[in-house]
Amino acid sequence: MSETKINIGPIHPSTHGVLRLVVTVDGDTIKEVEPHIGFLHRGVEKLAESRMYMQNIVYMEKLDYAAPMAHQELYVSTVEKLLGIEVKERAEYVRVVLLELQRIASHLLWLGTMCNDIGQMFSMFMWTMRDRDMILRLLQEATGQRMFYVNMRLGGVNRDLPAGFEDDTYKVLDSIEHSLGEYKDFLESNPVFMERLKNVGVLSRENAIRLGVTGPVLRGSGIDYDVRRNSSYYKYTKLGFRPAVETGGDSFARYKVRMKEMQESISLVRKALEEMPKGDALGLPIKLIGAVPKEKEAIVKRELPRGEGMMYMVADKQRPYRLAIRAPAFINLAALDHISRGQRLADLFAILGSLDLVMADVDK
Amino acid sequence: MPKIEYANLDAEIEKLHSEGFTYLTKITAVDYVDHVEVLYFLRDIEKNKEIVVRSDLAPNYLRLKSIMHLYPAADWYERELSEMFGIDFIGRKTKRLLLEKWDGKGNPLRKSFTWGSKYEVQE
Amino acid sequence: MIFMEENIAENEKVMNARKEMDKLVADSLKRYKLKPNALFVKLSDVTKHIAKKPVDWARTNSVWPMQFGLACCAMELMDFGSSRIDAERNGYLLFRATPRQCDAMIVAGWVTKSVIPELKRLYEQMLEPRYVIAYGECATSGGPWWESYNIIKGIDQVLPVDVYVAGCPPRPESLFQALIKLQKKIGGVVAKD
Amino acid sequence: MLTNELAYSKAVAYIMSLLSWDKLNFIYNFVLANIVYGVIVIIGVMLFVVIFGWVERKVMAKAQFRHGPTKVGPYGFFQNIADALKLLSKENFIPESADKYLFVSSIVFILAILLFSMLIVPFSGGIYAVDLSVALLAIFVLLSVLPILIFVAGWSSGNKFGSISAQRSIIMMVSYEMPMLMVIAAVALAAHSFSFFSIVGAQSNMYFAVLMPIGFVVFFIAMLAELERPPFDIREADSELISGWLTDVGAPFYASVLIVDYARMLLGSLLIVLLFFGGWQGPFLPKVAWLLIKVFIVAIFIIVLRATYVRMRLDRLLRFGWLWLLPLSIINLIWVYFFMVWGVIL
Repeated sequence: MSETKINIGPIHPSTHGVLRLVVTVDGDTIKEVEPHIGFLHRGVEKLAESRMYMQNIVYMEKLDYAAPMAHQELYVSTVEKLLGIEVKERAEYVRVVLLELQRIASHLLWLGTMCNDIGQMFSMFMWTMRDRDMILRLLQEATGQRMFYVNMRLGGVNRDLPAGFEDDTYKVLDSIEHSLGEYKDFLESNPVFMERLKNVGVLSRENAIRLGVTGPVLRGSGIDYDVRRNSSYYKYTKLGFRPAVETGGDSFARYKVRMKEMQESISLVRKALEEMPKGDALGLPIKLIGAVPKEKEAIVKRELPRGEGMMYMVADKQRPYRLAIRAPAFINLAALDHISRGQRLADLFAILGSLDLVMADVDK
Repeated sequence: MPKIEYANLDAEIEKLHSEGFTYLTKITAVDYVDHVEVLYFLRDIEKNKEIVVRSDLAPNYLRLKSIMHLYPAADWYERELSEMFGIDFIGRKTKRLLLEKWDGKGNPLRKSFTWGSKYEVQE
Repeated sequence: MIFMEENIAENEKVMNARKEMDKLVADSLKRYKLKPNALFVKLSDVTKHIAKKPVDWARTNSVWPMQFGLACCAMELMDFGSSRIDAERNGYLLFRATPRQCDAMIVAGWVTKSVIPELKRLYEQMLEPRYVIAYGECATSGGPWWESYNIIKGIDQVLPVDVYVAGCPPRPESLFQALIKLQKKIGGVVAKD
Repeated sequence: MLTNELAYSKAVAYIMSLLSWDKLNFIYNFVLANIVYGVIVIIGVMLFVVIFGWVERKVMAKAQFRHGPTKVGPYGFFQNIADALKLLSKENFIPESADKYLFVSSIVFILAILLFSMLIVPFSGGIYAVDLSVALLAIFVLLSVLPILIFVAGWSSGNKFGSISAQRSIIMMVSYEMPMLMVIAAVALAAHSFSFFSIVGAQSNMYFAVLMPIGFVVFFIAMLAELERPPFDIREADSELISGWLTDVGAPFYASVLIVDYARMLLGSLLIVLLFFGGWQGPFLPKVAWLLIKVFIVAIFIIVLRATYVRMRLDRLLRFGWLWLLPLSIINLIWVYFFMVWGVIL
């Protein structure tokens, strides 16, 4: 049969950000997918080497712009480990609340855009963006900004949670929990939606480990690995966190993992708000000069919404000598070629949606 | 984890792979002007154990054996390192540049790469 | 202080004089409206003159933005299209995918050197009355990456830009205001084309 | 010299014999009546296109918790007119790699065929252009020509995505045409003829939708695929093929495609109402009002479907068409035959 090369261009309605996929297609089945990346490459690691420690927060947030809070917190905890600063008791709970809210917002964004990619499910995109907007307004109430918060300080947060924050959060969480239930019934009773996701883009257990994928893609293939429990930072285990694991390995399993994670995050935020101790959660103000690193290097791992993020930082006098960032979307995209072999062309976007990629994360 | 000699780096990785460290998290390199240090972050998913394999490379002889046959995940990491650091990996099939049409010459993450930034660290 | 007051009074006198002069010129122009020399008027000019008002009305009231979300501003672009700040109220039909049927190209995100050829090609593919909105600091002047080796500092080095929107990322409401300003510009209220 | 004068006079005599007075009178009546009716239909279709466009955007917006166009005209009513006028005023563009004449003519033909098929469909007892005894067949001959024209337009647009979507339009046509025609056969069997008037007349005591529920469902789904409404808009699959055969269609042509889109929806809902909901029969209101109310209800139902359903994949549609729609339509045919034999209907 004639093999044609289709170039799904960098600007395409369903490749989020800038990603060119050169797909060699035999009839309707995909032979090979070759992602071309680098359209958003701006050399974050090189820029970080010429900035003071706390000047780099702005860069770190723009790595994964669907969940800026997570990357910023990952960077700040690396610097804390380097300078040997302890995080305050209440600040840990405040960070858990803000991180989990950001995870729900990021998963809602994923749900909306994936439904939009699969078919004309435009209304699903609108509903989820409406819910995500509620959370963004909550985070704005807590930190003062909609997307790029820059509110993490060494050892704590720059501003404690405002007065009426608890009951606002409870209201928003109740409405999101209610709408999540609606989305679940609405989508899973919809046979056309199920056809587009069931056993499409299957990733077996061994391949998932060999290909090194992370996050919901890994847990969707049956591997029970979640940084929040395995390296138990910020008392997640005390808050009763249980990772969501599915054994299906196809796009539907990844969808179910993320829906469960949203449910898990909602209960985490509620419990964290209840058990939050009194006391002060403020971190050190941003002081550029005079930071004396205690250790030579620091490796910190966190569970970002898209997977496991890791930062390896080597200390210099005032600046990071070298900052290596492990971006989850980078390796998930590398696995796209293996997953989508033999699938149909129309399913390529269901797989791409279920991998939940953010291109700024991939290009660094 | 003490530093491994450059010679028996591959044997060490094979040994670890057979021991169960089948998950590769990241391969990075750090350019200390007189030598370049390469780090392999390996992990055993079931027993939740981590290991960092390090070794030094002479700055003029930046060659490494590719471990794609053991860890297919290493494919993109090695291509990124070859563009950012100029380390070329032996035994790789695809040679295509990972970062699309990046017209800059040289390897950005080496300390020798300067692009006239105002904040440049003057050694 | 005295010196200051005299200056202010002086300025006002000059300003008033200038205003009167402008009014005089406007009145005279209105009376002797310059008629085009009717003999050699092409039919297309006539129809263009007749159709000017309805076409302007149509062009201002239906601006179809094109999807060009590159990076974090694309998130705010999505919020702009979603339910809270409903873009369709003002007629901005949501993001036709092909450049052929769109009017305004909203460049949202930092533009690297590798994206410039795509940016140019998509701009050329749009049909004639086309406009460009530089949304966010990265598109206006390179933003926080102004120093990176792979970034161009602002898309006005590549495309003619009509409206700039400041902010990193600017709120969706500011994109709404930018599009209203663009509509005024199309309708010729703010500045003639 | 002599011969041509003779020929000349013979030709004049022949022409004079053609234009005898009563023939002239007939031509005059036929042309005048139909031209006037045609103009009224075109104006009516344009009015419907504007109303449907506005209703669709408003209903879709309401389904998504937002307002839809509100600024242009009262409640955004003139938004569609502004869109169409703006599209017409943009630069006309035919891609250089396209086959110029084929590309332009196919888009114009699609619009022409749709407007032509409006003449065959009667609007109410009194208002109709021509009462064909085989009106139903004529309509579906025209409707099945459309995918072929879309194939020609997509293929001749010279764009890779256009040609892929053109192939899809032909593959898709195969799967839903057959069940639709079987259901029409059942309807004609129940009404003993193909003309709309007898079909509507036959539904006086029992709507066909009640008589053959299976046939109605199959016809509705097949009509959705014919109208390219989601969940079957595979030809213009936005996410995969950018917008299928519309990728290289310049702005002015896109205006005509918009008109075609809504005119087809009007035609589809009109057919569903005439064939299954007893066209213009209703107790108090005048005939045309009943027809319009039913058409609006069916159209709004089609629009709501667009807000809630995911697009079906091409091979799923083929399997669905062959394994489900076709057997069901055959069962429906047998079901109607039994009713005919037992003489229950009339």
